[in-house]
Amino acid sequence: MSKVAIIGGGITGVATAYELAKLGEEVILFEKNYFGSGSTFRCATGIRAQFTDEANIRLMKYAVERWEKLGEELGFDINFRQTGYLFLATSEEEVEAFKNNIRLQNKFGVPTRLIDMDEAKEIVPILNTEPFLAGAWNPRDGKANPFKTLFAYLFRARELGVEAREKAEIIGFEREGKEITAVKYRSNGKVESVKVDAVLNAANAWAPLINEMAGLKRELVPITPYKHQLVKTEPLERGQAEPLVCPPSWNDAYIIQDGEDGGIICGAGIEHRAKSMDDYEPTYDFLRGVLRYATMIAPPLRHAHIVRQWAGFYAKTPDKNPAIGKLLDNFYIAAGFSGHGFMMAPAVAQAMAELIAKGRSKVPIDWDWYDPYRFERGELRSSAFQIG
Amino acid sequence: MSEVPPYLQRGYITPEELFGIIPKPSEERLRARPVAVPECPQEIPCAPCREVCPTNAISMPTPNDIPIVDYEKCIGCSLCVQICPGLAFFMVHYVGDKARITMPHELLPLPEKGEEVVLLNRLGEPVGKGRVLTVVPREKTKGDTPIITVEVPVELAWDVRAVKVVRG
Amino acid sequence: MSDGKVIICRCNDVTVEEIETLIDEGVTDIEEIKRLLRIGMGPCQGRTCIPLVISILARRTGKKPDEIPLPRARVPIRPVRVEVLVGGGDE
Amino acid sequence: MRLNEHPILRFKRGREVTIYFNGQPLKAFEGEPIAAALHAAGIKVLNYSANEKRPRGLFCAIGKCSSCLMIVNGIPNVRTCITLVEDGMRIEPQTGKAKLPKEAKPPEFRDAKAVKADIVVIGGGPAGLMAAIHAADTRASVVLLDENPMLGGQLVKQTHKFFGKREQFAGVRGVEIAKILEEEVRKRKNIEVFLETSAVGIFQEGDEKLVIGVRENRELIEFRGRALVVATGAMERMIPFENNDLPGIYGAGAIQTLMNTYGVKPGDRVLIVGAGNVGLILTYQLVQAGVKVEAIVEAMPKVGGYFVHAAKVRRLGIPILTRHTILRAEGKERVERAVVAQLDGNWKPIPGTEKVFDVDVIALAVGLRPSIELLHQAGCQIKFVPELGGHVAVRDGWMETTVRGIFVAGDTAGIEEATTAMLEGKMAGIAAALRLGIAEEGWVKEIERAQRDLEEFRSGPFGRHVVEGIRKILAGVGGNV
Repeated sequence: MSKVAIIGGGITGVATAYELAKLGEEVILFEKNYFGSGSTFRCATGIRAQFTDEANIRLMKYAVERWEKLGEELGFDINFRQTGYLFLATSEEEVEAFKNNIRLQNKFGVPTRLIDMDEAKEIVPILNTEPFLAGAWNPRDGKANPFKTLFAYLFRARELGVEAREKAEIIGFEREGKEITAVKYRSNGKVESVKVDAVLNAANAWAPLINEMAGLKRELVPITPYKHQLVKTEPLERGQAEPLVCPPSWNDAYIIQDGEDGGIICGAGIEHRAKSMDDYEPTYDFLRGVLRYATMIAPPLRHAHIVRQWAGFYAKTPDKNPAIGKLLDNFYIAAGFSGHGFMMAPAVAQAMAELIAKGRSKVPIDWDWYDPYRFERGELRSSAFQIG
Repeated sequence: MSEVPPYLQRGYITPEELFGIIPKPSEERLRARPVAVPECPQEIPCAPCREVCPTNAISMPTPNDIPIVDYEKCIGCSLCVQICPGLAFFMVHYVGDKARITMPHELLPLPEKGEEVVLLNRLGEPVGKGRVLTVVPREKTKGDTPIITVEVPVELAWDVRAVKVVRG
Repeated sequence: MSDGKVIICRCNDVTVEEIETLIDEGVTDIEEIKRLLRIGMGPCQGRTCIPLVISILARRTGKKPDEIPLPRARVPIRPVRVEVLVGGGDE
Repeated sequence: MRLNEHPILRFKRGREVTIYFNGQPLKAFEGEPIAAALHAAGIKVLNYSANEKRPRGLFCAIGKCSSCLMIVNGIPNVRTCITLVEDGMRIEPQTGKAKLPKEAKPPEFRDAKAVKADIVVIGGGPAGLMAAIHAADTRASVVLLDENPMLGGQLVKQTHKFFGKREQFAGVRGVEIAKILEEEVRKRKNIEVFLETSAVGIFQEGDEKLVIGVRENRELIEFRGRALVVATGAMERMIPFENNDLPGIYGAGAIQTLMNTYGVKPGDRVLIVGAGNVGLILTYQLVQAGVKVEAIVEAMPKVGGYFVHAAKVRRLGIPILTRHTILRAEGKERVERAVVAQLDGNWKPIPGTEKVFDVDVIALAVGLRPSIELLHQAGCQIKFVPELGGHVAVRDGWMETTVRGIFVAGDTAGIEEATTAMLEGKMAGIAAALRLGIAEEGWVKEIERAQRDLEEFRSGPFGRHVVEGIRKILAGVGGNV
């Protein structure tokens, strides 16, 4: 048994802590603020296998299979619902592109299909069918409650012996050659140190700062925080816009009904480079811009009330694919999820835990694709299909 | 905090408590002409009575001090009764075996001159009946508060502080 | 409904017992309590319930109320109809 | 039940219109909110809650809680306490979460109306009005916005006369002070007033502050100013007790709104919880409106408000039960009874001391807390100071918050009195104009005068805790301490 330190109490860190503990490892988890406070609790809740490249499709297909059984496994209602993702095409060219994506997704067992607008309207009763020609529909995509999911992992991890610490901030490492030997952190104003056998950097947007503390260059894994915002309506009766509905050609705008209280969440690709690591200030242009799109997607939304607007980071890499793998002999990274950390977590956590504990994984993950050294080598992947 | 005075526990003050805090007008003074008696034992930031008094009979070094009336200077004009925001000023005048109590009355109906009304003590208990001698309606007062003067048995002079109009 | 419930959050019908149970289970960060019970996330935006949650939390954990940070107030600070924000109020 | 006679107030009602509740026609008057019209017709259950379908009625009456949501003309989640009646309106109670209509036309995207001024004052209560008046007197251009259909804030509901000194309107009724200040505002050509206008967010745009306003719930307005005065008042506290969400349980301010603004009786028999000034004044106002108050319960061992307010209600026969608390409300769809009990030295109810009051209204007057949401959202540093009513914005001696150019005044800065709110408003208005370089240096003297007046007002036992609270808030703040 070895001792693994995980840095970052978001979904990736907490889920990996659980997976490592399941494999019998000793785990200490550090979160500088409160659990989920970075990006997890700010996310739009969606989970999809509708990607446009093989690596992400296969990883997410596996993730969805884990999601389907996750609540049962963790013994906690995480409110995972397979309410689908519905992408909408506004031109013939887009319909063709959808068809190509669907073929690729089908090839790897993802049951996406092209649907007409009558069927789309049945699925989303408040949909405006007029501007759209067809939809790409995968009923196995879905959503889950990020708060409950994180806590489900956390509670089980603690039962399995994980020491999960909030308000504990990493301030440095002790390193010998290509190995990290100890982690230094500050908690309750006191600086402490713990000897470790391995370290996982799961700090997502903050990961470059952690890499730097480990003696690596900040730019080695270039992750840039982009401020993405959401607005949400008051709680509404379920069943009005359950799937994530997105016409990608409308600036990646989307709506999705919160699986918990039924409020409709609205997002769009109106993004701002974060001015600092605590730049969560919502912007007025987004508030108006996103609702302009949202009411074109679902005009009855005009009668709902907005109760909140918030921002979170897309921790973006240059190719919008995460960096997952080994950086030093015992220093690992799973970060830079570019908006997909929540949906990927069950698969990535398992893969990462198995890599750390056993050196290999059963998860169908393409390690080369996500190689954290690819940026340094200049081998960017095709951009992961990203919305919002 | 120091001990809570009983009047703050109950919400009303007894004459004994009141005259432990302010002096009581002499019998002679009470018979001479109406005299203003404030039932304002607590230091609150309030000063209109002092500001309105035409004879400077009310001493109150700062608005947070309690009003002390110089009964000799008081001419019984009732302006303090009319202006007091706390409705805490009353005038008392002994006339024979009766006492005339002047008090604010901000409720409907306003009694009429000569009307017999139920007399209420500081707990709102009926303690007898009395006749209304004068009524100054809201429009005619200097303080936007209607005031009335009722005649009560002299032994109730320090009990009656409100009236109830009962009609039909 | 006269069933003896003590309601802290009217928007989501959260009772004092539910909050105390969660605190006793070890969830003591107001941000976490808020998200797990959805307190303060309804149409009143936490105006009524958050001060109550802070006092329950303080009592239950021995923290001082000033050690419990107030969850961030968000735009819009009162619910606004979508069509108003878009700009076309008249249908 | 509508009030027609009142010893102090005269109710001016608008044109009579007809509204439909569940298809049944009801009489209403233009200018009154839906919930007030329904109350006048005896309808108190306005919806059934989102999850548990518990009956709910009016609670805050100022659009801040979620207790009065109804379906109006087919549109769900309408706050009926602030939405005015219109002839022919169809109103239905909402049960659980609402469904949007299936079809609608997409709204047109339009630019918002833009309004610019040197200083934007948010809130037209005593603090905001004084801020606007004084800022205008320094020659600043001022925009004043308020959510309500009339200026004056809580003053318009106050039938009692104010304390303090004559030059601070002592001896004048709240309703009258509101009229005087409104007249002063209307006289000044450099003050532009926007009523029924909510400020819903503040964004920094370069040197300017953008205040997002919503007028009459239907029009977006962008207010831009170089300085802001936030005087958004306070909100009522709630307390936990069994069935504390039953219709018929109101915040004290809600009853004042119903009764004194719209001339609608809240019910017939009332229990008041809290013997602070708000509870005592409300009790007296209920009696003035001809409503029977059964008792006032107060958990503390003494009356918290001014003794003279207590004496006023005691001599009308209303008991004040100190060291008592409410245990529960009872009733099927609305309050039918209230059960209270005596408290021991550790604030625990003493078994066997329960008393039952047959009441249809329970009024909660258990304190106020500053409405700081806008300031918090705008990024002002917030601190918990119990002496000031809870969370307040950190500010300096000239009422400027930690965000340069955002000033605060009145209850928003700390729960106190209308008199102090007016003085703070005056300071904030002048200080904002000084900050912008509009006011001349001579105006500093006026700020200093207001500071002296405040000091004098707060020098008694009632002001002591406020002074202590302000000391805490000023600690560590630079600038004009």
